[in-house]
Amino acid sequence: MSEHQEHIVSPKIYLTILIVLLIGTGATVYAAKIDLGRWNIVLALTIAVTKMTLVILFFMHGKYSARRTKLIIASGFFWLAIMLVLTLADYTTRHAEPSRSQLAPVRKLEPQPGAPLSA
Amino acid sequence: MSSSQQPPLSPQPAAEQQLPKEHYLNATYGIRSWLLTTDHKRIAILYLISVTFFFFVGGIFASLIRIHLLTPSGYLVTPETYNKLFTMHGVAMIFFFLIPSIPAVLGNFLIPIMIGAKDLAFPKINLLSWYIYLVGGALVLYSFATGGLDTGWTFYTPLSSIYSNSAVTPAVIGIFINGFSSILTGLNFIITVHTMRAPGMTWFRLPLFVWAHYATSLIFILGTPVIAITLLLAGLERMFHLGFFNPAYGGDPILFQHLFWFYSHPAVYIMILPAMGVISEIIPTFARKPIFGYDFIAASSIGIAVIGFIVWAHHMFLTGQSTYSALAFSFLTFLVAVPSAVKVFNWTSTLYKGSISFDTPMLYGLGFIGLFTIGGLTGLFLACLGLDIHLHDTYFVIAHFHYIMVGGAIMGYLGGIHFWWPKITGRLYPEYLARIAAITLFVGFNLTFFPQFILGYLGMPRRYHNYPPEYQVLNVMSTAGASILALGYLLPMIYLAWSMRYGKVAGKNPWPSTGLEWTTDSPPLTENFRETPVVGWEPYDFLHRPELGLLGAVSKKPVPAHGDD
Amino acid sequence: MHRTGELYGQFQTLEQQKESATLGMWVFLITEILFFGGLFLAYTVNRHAFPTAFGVGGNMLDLNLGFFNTIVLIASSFTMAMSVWSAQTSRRKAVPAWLIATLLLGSAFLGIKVVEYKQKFDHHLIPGHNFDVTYCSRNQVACGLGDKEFADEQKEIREGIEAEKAPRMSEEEATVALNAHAQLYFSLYFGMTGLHALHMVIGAGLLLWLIFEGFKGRFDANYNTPVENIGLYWHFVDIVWIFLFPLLYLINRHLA
Amino acid sequence: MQSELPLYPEQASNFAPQVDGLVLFMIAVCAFFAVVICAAVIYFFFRYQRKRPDELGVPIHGDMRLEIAWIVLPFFLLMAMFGWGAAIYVDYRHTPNDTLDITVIGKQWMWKLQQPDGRREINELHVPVNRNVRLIMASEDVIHDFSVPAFRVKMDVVPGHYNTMWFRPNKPGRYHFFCSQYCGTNHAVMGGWVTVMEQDDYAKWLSRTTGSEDPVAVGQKLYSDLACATCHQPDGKGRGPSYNGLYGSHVKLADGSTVLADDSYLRESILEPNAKIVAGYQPVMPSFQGQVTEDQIAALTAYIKSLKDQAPPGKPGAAESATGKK
Repeated sequence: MSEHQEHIVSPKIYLTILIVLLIGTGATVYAAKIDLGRWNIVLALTIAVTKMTLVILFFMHGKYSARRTKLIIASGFFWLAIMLVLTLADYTTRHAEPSRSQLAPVRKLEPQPGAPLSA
Repeated sequence: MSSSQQPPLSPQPAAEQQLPKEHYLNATYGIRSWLLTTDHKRIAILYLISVTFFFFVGGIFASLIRIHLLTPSGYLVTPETYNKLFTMHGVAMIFFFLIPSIPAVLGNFLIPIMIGAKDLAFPKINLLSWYIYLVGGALVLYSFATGGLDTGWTFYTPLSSIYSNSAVTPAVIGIFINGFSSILTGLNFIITVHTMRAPGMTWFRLPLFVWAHYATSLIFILGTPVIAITLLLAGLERMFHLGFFNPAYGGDPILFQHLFWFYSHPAVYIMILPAMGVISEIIPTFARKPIFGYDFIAASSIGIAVIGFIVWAHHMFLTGQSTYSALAFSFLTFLVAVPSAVKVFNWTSTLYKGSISFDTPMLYGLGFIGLFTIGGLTGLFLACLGLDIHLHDTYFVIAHFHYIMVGGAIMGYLGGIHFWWPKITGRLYPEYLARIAAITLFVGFNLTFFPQFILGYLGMPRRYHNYPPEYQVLNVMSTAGASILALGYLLPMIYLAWSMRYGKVAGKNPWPSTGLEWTTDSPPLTENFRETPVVGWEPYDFLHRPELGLLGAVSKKPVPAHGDD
Repeated sequence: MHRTGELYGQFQTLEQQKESATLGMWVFLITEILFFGGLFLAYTVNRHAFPTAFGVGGNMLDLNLGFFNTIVLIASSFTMAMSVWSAQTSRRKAVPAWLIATLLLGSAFLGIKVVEYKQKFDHHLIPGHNFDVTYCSRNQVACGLGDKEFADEQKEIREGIEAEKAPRMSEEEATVALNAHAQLYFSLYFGMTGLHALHMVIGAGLLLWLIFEGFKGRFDANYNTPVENIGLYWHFVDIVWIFLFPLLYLINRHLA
Repeated sequence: MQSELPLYPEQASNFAPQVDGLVLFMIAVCAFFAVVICAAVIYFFFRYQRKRPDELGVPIHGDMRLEIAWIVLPFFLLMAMFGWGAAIYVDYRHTPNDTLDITVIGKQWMWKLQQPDGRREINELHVPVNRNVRLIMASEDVIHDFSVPAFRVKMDVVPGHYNTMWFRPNKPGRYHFFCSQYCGTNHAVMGGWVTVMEQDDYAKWLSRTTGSEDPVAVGQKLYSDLACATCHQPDGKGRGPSYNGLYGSHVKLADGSTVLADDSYLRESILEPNAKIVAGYQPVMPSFQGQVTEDQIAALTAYIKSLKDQAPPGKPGAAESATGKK
C-alpha cells in the first residue's frame, strides 16, 4: 500500500493550471462570438473537457492517484456516456416522425382529416 | 426421511450448548444504545424491523387488490382507491422493502464478518443511511395517509407532474431522500470490500454473497443518482411549474421514461442479485460441496450489473422510440439472459453428487431456482420485440416480475434469513414449521401468479380496477393463491419471533458451512472476531476443513496468504 | 468529533483509514456525476429539439456576470487547492487563510447568482403563468435596457419567432411556440444552476467547519483528509460550472 | 366460440398468427429449459439425499467445457428469438401505403375516433375486414395506450407525439380495445369495442341513419354509447353535472348567471359545451358537433327529460371537491 504515498503538488503547478483555466475561459467566450456553425458547440465542449481534465488531474490530484482511483473516475464517465449515448441514439434515429417542434405548444393535436374534433 | 437409527440429518445443537456470554446483542442496553449504534449488526437489525414493517404495509395493499379483483366489476373499493392501492403497494414494496431488504439487512450484517473486518468502512454513515431511510419512509407514509398516491410506482409524467390530484410531492421527495440511503449503503459496501478484507481474503476467496453485493453496490452508486434527479425534476414540474418533460412546453414525456428506467431497470438487479448471492451460499452448504464454477458465478454477477445498465429502454418499446433503438435494446436484453442462465446452470450442477439435506434454507434455495428460472425465461418473451407489443402492460408483465421479485428476491431473502438466523440470534428456528411455511409459500406463490401469465396473454391490461367477465376464472384462482401466500408469510413472522427467546441454542456453525462468519460466535461479538482472522482456505472447500467434523475431510497445508488487491 | 489523526476502531492502520476515506469521496463524486448527468441529458435532448428557443434564451442571460462568476469559481478552486497544499506541508496558519479565501470567493459566486436570478424575475423569465419571453422586447424601461440593447432584443425575438414558424403557422402561434420552448430552456437554466448553487451552499457549510477546525491547527501533514476530501468536492462543483457556463450562456452568442 | 378458459385471445388480424407462432416457439424452448432444470433439481435432490449427518459431497469445482457449452448454446437460441421477434416488429412498424386512416385521440378517460370521411365515434371503432387500417394517435393530456388483444396490436399515445400503428383485421366480429397505459382514475373504463364488418356492411354503416324507436330508449342507449355516463354520473360525483332533475330546473353557471334548462340549452350544451359552464365544473367536455345527428340530439333530450322527476344530487360544490382538489 506504500504506493499510495501522498504526492504533494507544488503551488507553481497550481498557479500554472489556474492561468491556463482562466485563458480557457476567455477563449471559450471569444470562440462563442465567432460564427462557426455547428462547430461552435464542439469547440465549446472541447475547451470545457480540457478544463475539466486539468482540474481532475492537478487540482484533484487525479494524475497522482492509485490505479484503483483512476478506474473509479473513469467508470463514472463511462456510465455517464452510456446514459447519454444510448438515449440520444433513440432521439437521433426517429426519422419517420414529424418534428416535435411543429406539434407541441399548439394544442390542436388533431391531424387534418375532416373538421377538428373539439370546439 | 432419516432412519430411526441414525442421528437427525438437520442441524443438531451440541448438547448443553450455551449462548456466548458476551455478544453484540447484550454488549450494551437501552434504546439509546440501539438508536445511536454504529455496529453494523445492530443497524442490520434496525433495518430488519423497518423493512418488515414496510413489507406488511405493502402486503396489506396487495391483499386488498386481490380481494377487489374477485369480481369483474370490482368487489371492494372505488376506482380511485384501487389506483392508490396498487401504487402504494408498488412504492412500499420496491423502494422500501425489496431494494433495501437483502443488502441492508443481510448484507449489512454479513459483509464485514464474511471478509473478516470489524465493521464497515464508515459505520456512522451506515447509521446515517438508516435514518435517511426512515425520513424517506416517513414522508412516503405521510403521502399515503394524506391523500394517497395514484400515479403508479413508475410516476410517468405528465400524469404525475401535472394531472394527478393525489399527494405526489411528499412521495417523490421521500423516494428522492431514500435514494441517498441506497447510495450511502452501496458506497460503504464498495469501500469496505476494497479496503477492509482480512489477510488472505483475496478477491477470489470472497464468498459469492459478497461478489453479488459488490455488483449490487455498483448499481446503487451508478443508478440511484439518476432516479433521484429524475424524480426531483418531476417534483419541480409539479411544485414550481418548471417544465422538463411537460408537453405543453414542447417537452418530451418519453425523456422522463428514459431517465426513470436508466435506474429502475438496473434496480431489478438490485433486488435479484443479492438473492442470487444468498442462494450461492445456501446451495454449497446444504449440498456439502464446493460451488460449481465459482469464477463464472462471480463474473456473471458483475456481468449482470454491467449489462443490466444498457437494456433499460426495453420498457419503452411502445412509446414511439425509434425502431433502431428498440432493436438495439432488445438485442442487449437478450444478452443479459446469458449470465443469468450461467448462474442457474452452475447452481443446478452444484447439486450433482452432493450430500443434500432437506433443511429449510435449502428448500427456499431450490424453490428459488425453479421460480427464478420461470421468471427469467418469461422475461425473454418480453424482451422479444414481436411479442412485447402484445404482452406489454398486461398481466403477463405482472406475473413475470413477481416471479423475479417475489419468487426470486423474497424467496432468497427468506432463505437467507433462515440460513443466518442462528448467526443473527444465536438460536435455531423450529425446523418442521419452517419447512411447512416454505412449501406453503411455494404453492401459494405459483397459484397466485401462474394464472396471471395466461391472463396477460389473453390481453388483460394491468392496473385495471375492473375487467371483462371472461377474465374472472383466472382472477379468482389468483386471489385464492394469494390467500395461501399471505398465510405463508405470516407463519415465519410468528415462529421466528418465538425462536428468538425459545429456540434451541445453535452454536457457532450448526449446518456446518465454510464461510468466515461461521467461525465466530453466534451471535458474534460487537467487533465480530476476537482477533483478526487469517484466511488460509479456498471458498466453499469442505474437504480441507477437518475442523467442521465431516467424514473424510483432510487437512492441507494452508496456502500462504498473498495480499493482492 | 474524533481527535486529530485518531485511528477509528474498524480500521487496522491509519493508511487504510485515509485510503478508505479518499476512495469513498471519489465514489461519492461518481454518483454526483450521474446526478448532474441526468440534467445534462435533459438539456441535450431539449436543446436538440428546440435550438432556436435555446439560443434566444441563452442570449437573455447576462454574459458579463456569467463570465465573471466563472473566473471567481476557478479562482476559488485554486485557493482550495492551496489550502490542501498548506495542510500537506504543515503550514497550519495558512490552511484557514486559504480556506477563508475560498469561502469568500464561493460566497461572491452565490451573491452574483442571486443578482442574476433577481434580474430574471424582473424580466418575467421565471417559468409559469407570468413567463413572457417577449417582455423585454416590449418594455425597455422595466428591463433597464439601453437603446441599442433594446433594438438587439427586439431583433432577437423577431428572428426567434421567424425561426419557430412551421408551415401554416401564424405569427401568433409562433410566438406561443417560442414562449413555450423558452420555458423549457429557463426551467433547465434554473434547475441546473439551482442544483449547482445548492451544492455550493453545502460546500460553503463544509468550508465553515473546516475553517473552524483549521484555526485550531488541526490539519497538518499527518492529518488532512477532511481538507483534501472537501477539496475534491469543491473542485467537482467547479467542474460542473465549467460545463454549465458554455452550455447555458454561450449557445448563440455569435448571432447577437 | 371460445372455451370457458381460453389460453389465447381470438386471432382477428394479420399479426395474430405471427405472434402466436412465435409464442409457441418461445414456449417450446423455454419449457424445455425449465423442465430440464426442474427435473435435474428434483432428481439430484432425491438421488443425492444425505445418508448420514457427517457425509461430505464429492468436491467438484467446475468444468470449463460445460461452462462454455451453456454460454454458447443459449446465446444462439437467444439470437434466434431476437431475430424472429425483430422480424415481426419490423412488420409492425412498416406501414403499407394503402391504409384506411383513422384518427384516434385519447383523453382522460375516453377515446375519440374519426373515420376518414369525418364521421366520429366515441369508444367505438368500426373497420372493414381485410383492409389495412392505420391509426394515427395523439393524446390531449397524459400518456394513453391503444390496445386490441385480438389483433395483437398496441401502441402508446403520447402527448406531443403522433404515434401510429397499423393492422389488417381478417375476421368480422366485435373485439375489446383497452387503454393499456395507466392514465389516472378511470383508466380501466377507458376502453370500448372494435367492430370488424364485412366491407359492404361497413359502407352501409358509413351512410347509416338512425331508425325509429322509442326516443327515450334510444337516448338512454346513446347516453352509454357516447360515454356521457363517464362524466355525467347520476350521483353528480363525475366530472360533469348529473341529469337527474335537470330538465326544467334553473342551472347556476360559473359566471354567476342562471339559465333555464330547456331543449335549446341542452342542445347547445351538447354541441358547444363550453358556451355555458355549470358552476363548480370545469370546461372539459368535448363538442359532439358532427357526431350526433339531430335525431340523436332529440333522443338525448328526451332521455334527459325523462329524468326530470328524479331527485337531483347534492350541491355541485361537493362534486368539485371530490374531483378538483389539489
